[in-house]
Amino acid sequence: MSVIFKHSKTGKNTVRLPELPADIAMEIPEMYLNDGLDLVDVSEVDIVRHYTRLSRMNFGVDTGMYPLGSCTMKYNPKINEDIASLPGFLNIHPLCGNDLSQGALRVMFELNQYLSEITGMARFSLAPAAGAHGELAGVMIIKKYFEMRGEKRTVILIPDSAHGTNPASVAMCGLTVREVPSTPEGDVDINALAGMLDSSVAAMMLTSPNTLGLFDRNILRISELLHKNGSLFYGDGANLNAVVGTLRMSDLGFDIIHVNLHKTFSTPHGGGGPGSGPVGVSAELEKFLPVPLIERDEDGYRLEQDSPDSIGRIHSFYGNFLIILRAYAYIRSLGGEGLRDVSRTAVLNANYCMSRLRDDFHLPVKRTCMHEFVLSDKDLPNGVTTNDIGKRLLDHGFHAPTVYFPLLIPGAMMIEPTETESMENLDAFIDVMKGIKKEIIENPDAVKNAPLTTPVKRVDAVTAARKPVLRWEE
Amino acid sequence: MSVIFKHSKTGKNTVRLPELPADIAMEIPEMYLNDGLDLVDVSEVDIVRHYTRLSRMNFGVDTGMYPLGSCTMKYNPKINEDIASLPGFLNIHPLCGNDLSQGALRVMFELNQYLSEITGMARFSLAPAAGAHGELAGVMIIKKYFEMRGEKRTVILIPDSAHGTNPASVAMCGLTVREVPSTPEGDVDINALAGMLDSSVAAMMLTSPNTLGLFDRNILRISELLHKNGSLFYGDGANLNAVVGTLRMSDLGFDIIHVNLHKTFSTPHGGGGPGSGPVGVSAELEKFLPVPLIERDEDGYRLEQDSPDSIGRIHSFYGNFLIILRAYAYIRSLGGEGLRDVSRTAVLNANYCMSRLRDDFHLPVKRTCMHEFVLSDKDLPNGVTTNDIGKRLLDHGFHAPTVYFPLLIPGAMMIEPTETESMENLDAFIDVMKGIKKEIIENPDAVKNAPLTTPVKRVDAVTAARKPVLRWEE
Amino acid sequence: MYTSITESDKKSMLKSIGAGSVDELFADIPASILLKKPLDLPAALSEMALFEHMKSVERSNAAPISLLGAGAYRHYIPAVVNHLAGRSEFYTAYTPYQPEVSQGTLTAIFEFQTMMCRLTGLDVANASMYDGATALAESIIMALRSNNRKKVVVSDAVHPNYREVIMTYCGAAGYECVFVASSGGVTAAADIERAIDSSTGAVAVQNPNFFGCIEDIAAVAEVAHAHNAAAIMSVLEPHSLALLKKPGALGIDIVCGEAQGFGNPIGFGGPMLGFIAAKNDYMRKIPGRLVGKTTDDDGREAYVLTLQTREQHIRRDRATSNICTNEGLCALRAVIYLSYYGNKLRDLALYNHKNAVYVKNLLIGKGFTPVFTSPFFNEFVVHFDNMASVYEKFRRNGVVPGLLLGDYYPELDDCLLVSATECLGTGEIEHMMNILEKI
Amino acid sequence: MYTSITESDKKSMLKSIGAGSVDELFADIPASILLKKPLDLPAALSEMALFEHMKSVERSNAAPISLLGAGAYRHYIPAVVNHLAGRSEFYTAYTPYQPEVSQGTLTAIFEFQTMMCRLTGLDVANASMYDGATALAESIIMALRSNNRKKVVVSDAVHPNYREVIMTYCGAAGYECVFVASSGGVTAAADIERAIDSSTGAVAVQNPNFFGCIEDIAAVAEVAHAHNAAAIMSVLEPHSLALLKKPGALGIDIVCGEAQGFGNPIGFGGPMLGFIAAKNDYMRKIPGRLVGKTTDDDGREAYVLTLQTREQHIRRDRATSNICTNEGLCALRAVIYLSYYGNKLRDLALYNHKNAVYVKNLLIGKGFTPVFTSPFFNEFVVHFDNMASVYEKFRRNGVVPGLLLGDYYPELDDCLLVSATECLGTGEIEHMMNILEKI
Ligand SMILES: Cc1ncc(COP(=O)(O)O)c(C=O)c1O
Ligand SMILES: Cc1ncc(COP(=O)(O)O)c(C=O)c1O
Repeated sequence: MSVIFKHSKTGKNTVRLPELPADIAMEIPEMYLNDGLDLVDVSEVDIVRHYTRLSRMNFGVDTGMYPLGSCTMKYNPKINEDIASLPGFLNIHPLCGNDLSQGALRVMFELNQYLSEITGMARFSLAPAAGAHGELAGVMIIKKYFEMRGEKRTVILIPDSAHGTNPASVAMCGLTVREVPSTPEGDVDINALAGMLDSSVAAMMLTSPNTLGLFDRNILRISELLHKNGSLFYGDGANLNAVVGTLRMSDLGFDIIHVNLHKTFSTPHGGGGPGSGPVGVSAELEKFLPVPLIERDEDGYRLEQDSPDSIGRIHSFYGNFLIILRAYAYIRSLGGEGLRDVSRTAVLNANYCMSRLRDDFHLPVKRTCMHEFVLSDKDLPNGVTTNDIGKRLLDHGFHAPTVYFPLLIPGAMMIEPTETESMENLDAFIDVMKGIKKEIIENPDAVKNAPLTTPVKRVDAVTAARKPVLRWEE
Repeated sequence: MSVIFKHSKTGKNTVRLPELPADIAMEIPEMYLNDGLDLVDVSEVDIVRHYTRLSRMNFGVDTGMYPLGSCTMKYNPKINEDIASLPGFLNIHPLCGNDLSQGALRVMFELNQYLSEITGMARFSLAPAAGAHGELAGVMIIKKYFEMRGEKRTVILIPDSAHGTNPASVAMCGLTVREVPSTPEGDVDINALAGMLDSSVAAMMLTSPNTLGLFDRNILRISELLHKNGSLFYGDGANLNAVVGTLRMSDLGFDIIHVNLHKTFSTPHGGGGPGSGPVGVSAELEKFLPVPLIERDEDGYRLEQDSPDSIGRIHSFYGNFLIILRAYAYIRSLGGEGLRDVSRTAVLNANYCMSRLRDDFHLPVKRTCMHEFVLSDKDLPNGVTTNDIGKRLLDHGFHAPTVYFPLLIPGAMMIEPTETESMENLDAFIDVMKGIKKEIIENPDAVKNAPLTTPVKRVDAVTAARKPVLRWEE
Repeated sequence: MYTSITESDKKSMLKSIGAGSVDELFADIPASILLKKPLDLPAALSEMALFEHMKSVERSNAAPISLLGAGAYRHYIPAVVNHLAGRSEFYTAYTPYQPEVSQGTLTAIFEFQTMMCRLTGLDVANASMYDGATALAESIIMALRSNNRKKVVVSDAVHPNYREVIMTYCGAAGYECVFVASSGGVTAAADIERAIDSSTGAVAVQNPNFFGCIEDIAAVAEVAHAHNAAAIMSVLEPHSLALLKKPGALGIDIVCGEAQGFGNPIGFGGPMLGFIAAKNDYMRKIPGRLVGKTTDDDGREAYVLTLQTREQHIRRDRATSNICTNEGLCALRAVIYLSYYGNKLRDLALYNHKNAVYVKNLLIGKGFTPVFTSPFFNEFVVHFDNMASVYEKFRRNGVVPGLLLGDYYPELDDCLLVSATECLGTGEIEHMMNILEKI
Repeated sequence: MYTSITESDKKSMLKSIGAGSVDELFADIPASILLKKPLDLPAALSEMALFEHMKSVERSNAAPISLLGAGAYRHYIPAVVNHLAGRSEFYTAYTPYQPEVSQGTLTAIFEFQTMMCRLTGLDVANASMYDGATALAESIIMALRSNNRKKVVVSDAVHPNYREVIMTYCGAAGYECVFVASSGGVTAAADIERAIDSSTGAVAVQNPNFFGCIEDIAAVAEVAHAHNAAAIMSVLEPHSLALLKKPGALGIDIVCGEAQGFGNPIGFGGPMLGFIAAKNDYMRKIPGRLVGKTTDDDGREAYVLTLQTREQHIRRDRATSNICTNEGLCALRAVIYLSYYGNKLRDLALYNHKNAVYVKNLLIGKGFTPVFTSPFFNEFVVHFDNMASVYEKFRRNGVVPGLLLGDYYPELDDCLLVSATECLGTGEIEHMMNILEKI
């Protein structure tokens, strides 16, 4: 049975509804009312079996190593799930007033402080519901900053290695993206950059470490060039896991950053969200942060809506509180030393895997990596591709790396083991990768036809896009 | 990786322990202390992955239909799990005193009343932790009853179809089991029974409906014979699901019964427990019930330890409270009508399956069944056995029936669909059974080599018993 | 604490790497910026101490009886929702990029899309948006991009926070928002029409609107279409969809909003569950993920992310939106919730309405006056002289009786927006009435 | 409510059966006893109403600060335990009769057996018993059956409830229990020896005993063995095993008891987690399920229920016990718990001991006197004149400071058995001391 609708039959649903306190007349005129629904009619047992079965068709961090580069698929501590299930957090209404929500406000206020301590940024807004949302807020701040200064700057520079959300966020603000090339060693081409800087450049967005898993060796120089040009420097902090506790993003010269709580701070990714992407700024830019802010005074914590230069509101309420809460708990369980250990172990694990796989697969940039590294399918025999390798990994109980990203490395395989994998797991992964390499040479079809042991075989995405079927029809 | 021990390596466990309030000296002399443990040294991630993986090697009611006869593997409502996770129930200490545990005592008191209403027995003890424990208490009551009357009766009659716990419970009380034969139609052989009754017979234990899934047509006569003989009549209520809300066990003449909350009242079986097997008695036998009892007066509910004729205490505390709680919630969610619907649907489902399978498999007793029915492997071609059929069912996502029980039907397959299976599921099960029948004829090896799609193939139980390895050794 | 590389592991790993120490791995970072001491954060806690700490923080939130709605609704969450969405294969997965090991998430999202289409009467629904406000903002942008116009006309009976968010988004994107005053608690089509000009590409209303009143959305659609503008309806209390006529059938082009009420807790306002459903014309313009039905190599039914050329990771600065991570797990919760109630969701919606009517009548009995006469779903506005003091009285007695509207609409001073769902029990209602007794 | 046979299903099913109505299916039951009207039970509740009801019942339990132990111990349960034991494949499975689809349960039980062997220093451990009391009763019966004797000598420092249970069991089975008075809080080997005669087949003590004191179990084993009797040790606070020498190494033949403290809630005293571990000699005599290691048809490691000829379903009246359903899920919780702490369980045990010492010293500071001088693990007995009134004072202030012993041991009137685990926090201890302040 594929979808829940297939279990549907009139009369199967025997759910009992609560009873009304009295006989009450309906007050909505007939003309507004529908005459019944066409959702589904199934039993509770059907539901439990169906979604249990679906869950078992999924791969998650709890089922195995998930080296999906740029996504930081680390272990999500169970205690944080329990904390986020406490009724006093689940049921608190965002409009109940400051006095009744001191606990929630405290969590948000303190997490904001922790993020400042961790990144060096003066202040954060926790409103962004994901990384891209944080970027959008960041670009809005950039735009507003120059508007207020009366400068007409409409260009945002973005390296060719950037994540797609960077240019997309810029476009949503009506600004223009200009792409900065990288050197063969994976740094920003600093000469090209220098040549692009003029009075139209509002800012540059840079992911640090970048999406090749490398720390840009010219980063302080880049920051200098930008600031000299009167431009702002935006840091995409999605890869913070590599440097958390080891350095502060502010020390790299960033004026604005966002961080992904659903990566570095271990909140589960939920099969696509919810996440949380706080945006943090330097002291000079604080006044532009989205409203509301959270303030503390003798009476306790309060929401502050009044911020005349703010870019405005960007969320129905205050952001993804229950995700924020998990990140808060995570930081409290690790402390400063623990966070430093995160980045050091993440970097150690990645370099270990790289050192053991570089002879088997093409390593486009041969440098010490940070928390992740990129291999490619260049020079593989028998027409085997990155996609094939990813699929074959699934057969062995590993998730695939991020594939074909970053775009500047053709056939990229971006591998991020994270710090929560043990050496045994890394070795198992490495052995499987080496085994696949052997298969590519000796029995390429085994790789090209993979996966064979997954709940479904290779899925036809082409037909799906060509003749889209986007909802179930009986 | 098979067992958690395989993940063990010195130093992997990084659990942080709480901190002591002060520097406190140890007061136990060295001579008593060990010098370290040899349990295991693994990380939290190891644990989560290992037990998640193990869970996925299990079949449960939530993964599919579980027609395991005599076990009543019905759906276990999720809300009852939530109720049994409320901290006020989880954390209440059994010795905290009546005034502080009124909620728990109320649940036990009221469930006792509900069970009385449902079965007609005057009173229950909820102390037995499982059905067999209830039986044991029941047999102790029988023994004590005759001791107090000064009668020396040492024989307990048990039909040949009985569950193994019945004779075993009798033996634990130092009494003697005598087996009563059944007629070919599955009733107790009433003539044989009459011939066995003498002054040594303390009681007869009868499962009703019996383990063939049949309602004994002579049951009132049996009860009459026993009582005329001065013997007691014990009802094994493990199969109450067939008649709950439809009749009262007391009306069958039983003086003592036990019921399995983990069957009829839907508490999950936990992969082997915990269960709960309350023992209920007629008014005359109340005074023998195990202590403590729960009483109610103007001050509320209280535990009563004082009961001079009681058989005594049978549990460290008061029984499996958290299971009792789930059964209580189940009864409150169904009410009288709902419980009646349980038995009627359970019986309908069983008869439907029987009607559709009787032409494909040997049906030893051809009568309307109750909540379950028994097929056998008699006359199957190509040497295929009941065991093979059970294994083949696993390949199709169904649990096997209870096999080779009851003992009086060679090659028995005892099928209990329960009321929570939909007609679609019953039909799917029937289709698979019919398909297996076809395979038995056309391709018997497919059945004999089954299962093929399960986490492991057929398991070698013979070697396990011959050379027992009962703990892990590196 | 969640790492498990032992000291001996570290040694052999460094050896394989060819590095003498972990510090060496950070050699690309200028020494000047490497932190010299650990971050100044509270000391690490044991799990037990952490849980105690968090429970004490939790307790500093109050747990009042709440009649607050206004975009975040308290509905009973059936036990199956937590149990099933709590299966870790669901919540520890990433976005389903590898369909062969993500059929669970993909199938569930496909079902969610289907159910949202069925509830709205529209053709395409996406896999979720951040929340109702950004769903509205992105719907407006989608509509304006589609017909290449610059202006959206929006009812002022749209949630004030939502209006702020669309101003933020439209402002940044260079679009103009024109607000139309409601009258008598609803938005007159004629008033909308007056605000429309040739540059208007979209009209947006909320239904039930911020006051809980039911709008005449058929008339709104008609007037929008008369000017070749898209008709957008935002819905914040999704249970209303189960009782009212399908907006798609009434001519609405885009229904967007908030589906938190379907099986998701309020959680201080987040995560929420934004969604967009639209007519087929928008299929290639809709923001966010879409799951499509297809087959695998063996020809078996399978699901996959599709039409990805709309999205940022392919289209970059020409994508339909920048959204990447969305609210997938909330959508999963919603689809389990919707399966649980199924077609009985209408009965539940009716229960909500009647419970609200019941509370309203009791309040009228206590001297409150209803402010609007238009029909409402499960939320309504009442007036009381010197409302602020009654409000404080309620709060002191553990009840938040609703939302004071004076801050949002000065003309609605002394007015209270009251929401009653199935969760508002008779005991709670009695308690409220007893408080009023003493006034 | 949990059925889903529709009216039309029913019709076609009855047709297939050849019956005219469901009533016909009950034709074998004498009409006289078929119930004519539904049972008189409270009306069925919706899930929401049920949950509200149960929460109100829950709230009528108090949630005091508790220093009660005495066989049921409050230990912090790491989050992983609930999450993993809450996987429904575990808890909705039956006893693992079909090993091919039960490797999860089987492997976990095998691990549990292993860990219990490692903690006790013994060879064989079973898959669980109902609770500590019945585990002791069945251990005694196992020992007496093995050496064909009739009498067991038991320390009176065994938990009073346990002593009652073994009397019930032994009485029914025809065995005799002789109790030996402890002195100074411990059981002297000489006193035990005096109670032994030629019919004595077993000696049983509890360690740490009911007073929390550590017994000299090596001496107990020696004296038992000198008379060819089995030495049985019951342990109720299983964390003590992590700190003290392995009883198996000290000569104990059978260790049985209660492992609830390993990851299981107190739950008003049930379900508990009884266990029995014993020397190899008892392998074929031990009650309950055993899981053994073997291979499948492909030669892969696999686990299976084994030595089933001991059990009731094969041996019937000659089985080693009547136990069938046990406490499997509690054993699963225990093994997850033990994996979580691993070898650090010793540190946790030490923490327990020290916290208890800390509390004891504070109480001494407040004028309480320790009753025994023997070393204790995490439970101890203190005396205070007119203890009852102090006790009431504590209770009125939300603290149950322990168990009054007068009811159980008249000579220990005004004595209190106090247990302190890692869960007793400094805040709680302070609160207690503040209460004493005011006495
Ligand atoms: C480098 C980078 N930037 C931005 C994002 C966008 O974050 P989100 O998916 O939370 O919107 C991601 C995540 O995929 C990323 O890897
Ligand atoms: C008929 C019958 N009697 C007794 C029992 C024993 O119940 P329990 O396993 O709860 O001890 C069972 C369960 O297997 C049974 O089916």
